[in-house]
Amino acid sequence: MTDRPLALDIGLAFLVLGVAVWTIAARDTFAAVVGFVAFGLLLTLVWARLAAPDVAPTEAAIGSGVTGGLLLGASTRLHGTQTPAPGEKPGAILRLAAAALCTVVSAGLAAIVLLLPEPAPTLAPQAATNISATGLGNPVTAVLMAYRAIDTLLETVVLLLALVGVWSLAPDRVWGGFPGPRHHADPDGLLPFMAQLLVPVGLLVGIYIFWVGSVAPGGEFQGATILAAMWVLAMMAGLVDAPAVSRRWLRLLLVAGPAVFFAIGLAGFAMAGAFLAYPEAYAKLLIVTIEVPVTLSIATMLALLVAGPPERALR
Amino acid sequence: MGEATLYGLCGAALVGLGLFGLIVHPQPLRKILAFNLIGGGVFLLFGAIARRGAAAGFGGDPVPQALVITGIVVAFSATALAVALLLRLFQETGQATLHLDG
Amino acid sequence: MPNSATAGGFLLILAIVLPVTGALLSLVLGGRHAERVALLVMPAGLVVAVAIASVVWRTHTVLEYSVGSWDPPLGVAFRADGLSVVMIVTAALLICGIGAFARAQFPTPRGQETRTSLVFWTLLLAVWGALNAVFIGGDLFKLYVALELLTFAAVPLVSLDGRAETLTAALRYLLFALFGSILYLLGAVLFYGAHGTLDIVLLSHRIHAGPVAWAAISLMTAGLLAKAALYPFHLWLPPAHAGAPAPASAILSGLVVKAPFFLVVRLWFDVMPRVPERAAAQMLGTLGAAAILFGSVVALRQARLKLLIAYSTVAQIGYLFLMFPLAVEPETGHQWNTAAWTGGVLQAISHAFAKAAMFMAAGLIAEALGHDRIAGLAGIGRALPITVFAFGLGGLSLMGLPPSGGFVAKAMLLTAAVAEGQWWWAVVVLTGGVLAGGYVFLVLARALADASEPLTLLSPISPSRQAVVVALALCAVLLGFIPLRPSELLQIGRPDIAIGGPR
Amino acid sequence: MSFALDALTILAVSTGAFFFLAGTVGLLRFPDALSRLHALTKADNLGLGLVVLGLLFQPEELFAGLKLVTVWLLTLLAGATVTQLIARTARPGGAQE
Repeated sequence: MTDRPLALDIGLAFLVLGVAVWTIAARDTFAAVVGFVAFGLLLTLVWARLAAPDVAPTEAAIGSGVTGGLLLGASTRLHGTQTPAPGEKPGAILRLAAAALCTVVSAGLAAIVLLLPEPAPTLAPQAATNISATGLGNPVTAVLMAYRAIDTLLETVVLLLALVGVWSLAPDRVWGGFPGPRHHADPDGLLPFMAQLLVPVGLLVGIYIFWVGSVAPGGEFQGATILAAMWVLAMMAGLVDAPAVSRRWLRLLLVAGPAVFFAIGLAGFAMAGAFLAYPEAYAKLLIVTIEVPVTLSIATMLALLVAGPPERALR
Repeated sequence: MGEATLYGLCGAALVGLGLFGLIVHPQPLRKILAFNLIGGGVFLLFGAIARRGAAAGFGGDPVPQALVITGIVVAFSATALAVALLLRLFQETGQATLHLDG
Repeated sequence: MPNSATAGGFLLILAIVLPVTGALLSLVLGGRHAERVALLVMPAGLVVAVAIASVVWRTHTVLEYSVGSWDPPLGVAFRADGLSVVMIVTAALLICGIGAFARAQFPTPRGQETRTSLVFWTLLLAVWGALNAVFIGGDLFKLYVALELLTFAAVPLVSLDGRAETLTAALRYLLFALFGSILYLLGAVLFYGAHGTLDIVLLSHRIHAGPVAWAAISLMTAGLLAKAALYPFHLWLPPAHAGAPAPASAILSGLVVKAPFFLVVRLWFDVMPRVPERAAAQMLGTLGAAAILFGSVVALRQARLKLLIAYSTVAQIGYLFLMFPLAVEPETGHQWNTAAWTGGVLQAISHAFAKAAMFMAAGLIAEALGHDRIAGLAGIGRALPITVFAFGLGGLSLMGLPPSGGFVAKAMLLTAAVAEGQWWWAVVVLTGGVLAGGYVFLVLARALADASEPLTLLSPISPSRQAVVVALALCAVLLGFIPLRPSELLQIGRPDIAIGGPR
Repeated sequence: MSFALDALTILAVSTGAFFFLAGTVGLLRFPDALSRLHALTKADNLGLGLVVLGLLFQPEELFAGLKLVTVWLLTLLAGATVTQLIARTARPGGAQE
């Protein structure tokens, strides 16, 4: 580690803070969301500077990309409601008190950052010595799929529950129906043509990013986001309709990832004597066997989370 | 001061900024945005801690880095659920406010 | 070797895997199968819970299991101590009761899937899995994921009926919960930065009093208090718990708010057992006292039955936090008063049973009358005597009258307060009991009054559903028969300094 | 030789950066969504192209160069598609055709 941060780092840090201030201070909600997307992209650069090449694409794809898209869509639909009613606006005293509180929190955290012990405690050596048992080359993937696989497993369930929560908001009369409005392909338009061109390429890129994750930066979350983005694009360009939420294949696709994860985890009791343990000889094979359906499930969940609750009834 | 400390301080400032937004903005969408800013700050802090733990030939401690990936995905699910609730509320009432009598 | 108790470890894994895979299966099969899956998983889950309890009781040691044979700090461990066991069994019993009760409310017509029943049965199982994950989690980040699991399973239950006011309540609840979890995560991050581990046992050995530890634990506690709706973070709770359908209210008020409380206990008693914490404990107690007084007074002024019960939850949560100042020994600032500790935990479980029974009783009354205005309850005592009886039994626990779990819990808190000369907490406990008596009496007096005109019930209420409500209320009463002394089971897995209690 | 290459790189990357700057200013200053998109895509496609071109002058393995060009082509394609999408949403009448 260098002793002094580069000018680049200092500039980047100030840029991140500036965009964050913009996101909070902007009067117009749409402008604030645009600021947030920029914030996410700048954070991506920060992750690269922090030697976290696996986090950077996740931040770009999910933290900035999908989240940003979701918020942009929401701010457009909520247009006109975003000026607070007179009674809602906090008074000057509350604002001052809030500012004081938040300054204290930030200052305290900053002091703690400076107080953190030297040399820093780390699990990197342990992660390195054990990585051969997982057959993987990327330590972050080893953490996600082996050392702390239970987190990743429960996280896929978290995503699924969020989707169930979103679906639960559908009016009863359209339950089982299709999410979002139906987009129709404009036969003379450029969009369907471009989308037809981009979607297969994007799918390929998504699969590549997922596949490379076992040895190099990349992995199921980053790959799945790209797959999801392609699906959303195809829906918005009118190439395909969103699937009705009562479809059995859709439900199967959604739970396939966590289900296979659970199944192989339980098989670990028989194969290696513990839940989510892999016998060394088959570790990589088993991990990939889990990752493929998990990637597909996550991609489906992400795409459907963006699509929203059912709005059109089954005919 | 290394870049880890620098970005750690940056994360600390982001947490405060987001907290401020969460308190003073009455509109739910702005609150959701502010929550994401706090999240960004927390993850950045964790990333700085990971960078400090660079060892064994890794540029950073892989455990926190992996946890940040999990955290980003969880934060996204939270945002998606909150946005869906907000849009449904808007559909139902024509308003997007947390005021109970609104 | 971490996995010496593989059979026991298998049970711990099952406690999470069974409900969660059940939820997945409910979602895939859909329709009528969602309910069937839930009804199959319930008894199985109860058996697992009891099995875990018996293993822990028999061996008198903490059941520990490292997932994937990766030991902490690199891996994640599950641990079940006496406290976990008590909570797991409570959750299993309550979920089974609530499930049996909810069958009539969330039916599925043949050949057609309905939104509410699919969502309810799926999320009921998901809540259960998340609760178990919280109760046996041994790793701070794993617990964060479990908390989020719980949030995402609980929030949609609030807005199940899709009315604007419940949507507002759900959104508010979600925003509070997210605020809470991000603060919790921030604290966990600081712990990792200082000590290089997220495992609770390893942390407790490495931790020492200092700015980092204080900042981390303050942030985590603040976040958890927001989730537990302790005064002044209670704003979101009454509309959410009162607006949800009755079985969902029972889950939320009985179980879900106990999870963040449980984690506060974990943090203060397991992560930082050797760090003096007197001032902090007094502060938690003060907030608890404020919650008791505020919640009870506001409950007295409610016009709607479900809102009254919800505000009573705000008050009863306050009692839980009295255990912090009382369990900490005043002279040294170190723990331990085991009576206060047992009292606090007992309050958590007896309130769970009592409140679930009361919310479901209120649900039955609202179903029968078509409203839940307290002023219009006259005559219901004659029409639904069993339901009103169950409501009264639950009320005993809230007031702290014998025989009830609430009585034993509050008596133990009182004993501790008197023994340590902290009489002001005793005053709060007694005042809260009187106020609870006030609002329970308010409801019972109305319900038992004669109606001016004969009451016509909108829909008949099946005896079996009333029986479930009485059974849960009786659980709260039965807890009143356990001996009035520190529980041996709860001491399993307590750090050594706890043994022996107050000197 | 290497000096000439470095000079070319600096020239191309700086010009690219200038286009990015111009595009961003356009994004912030133009009045409506369509002209903002116009400013952004024109400048960014060209800007990124110039940056990639500049980096190609730095001799590395062939594969790295190919990757860079692929990244540029992908960005062009994705940018063009998404611009169409946004333009359609921004048009009066919106997405529901």
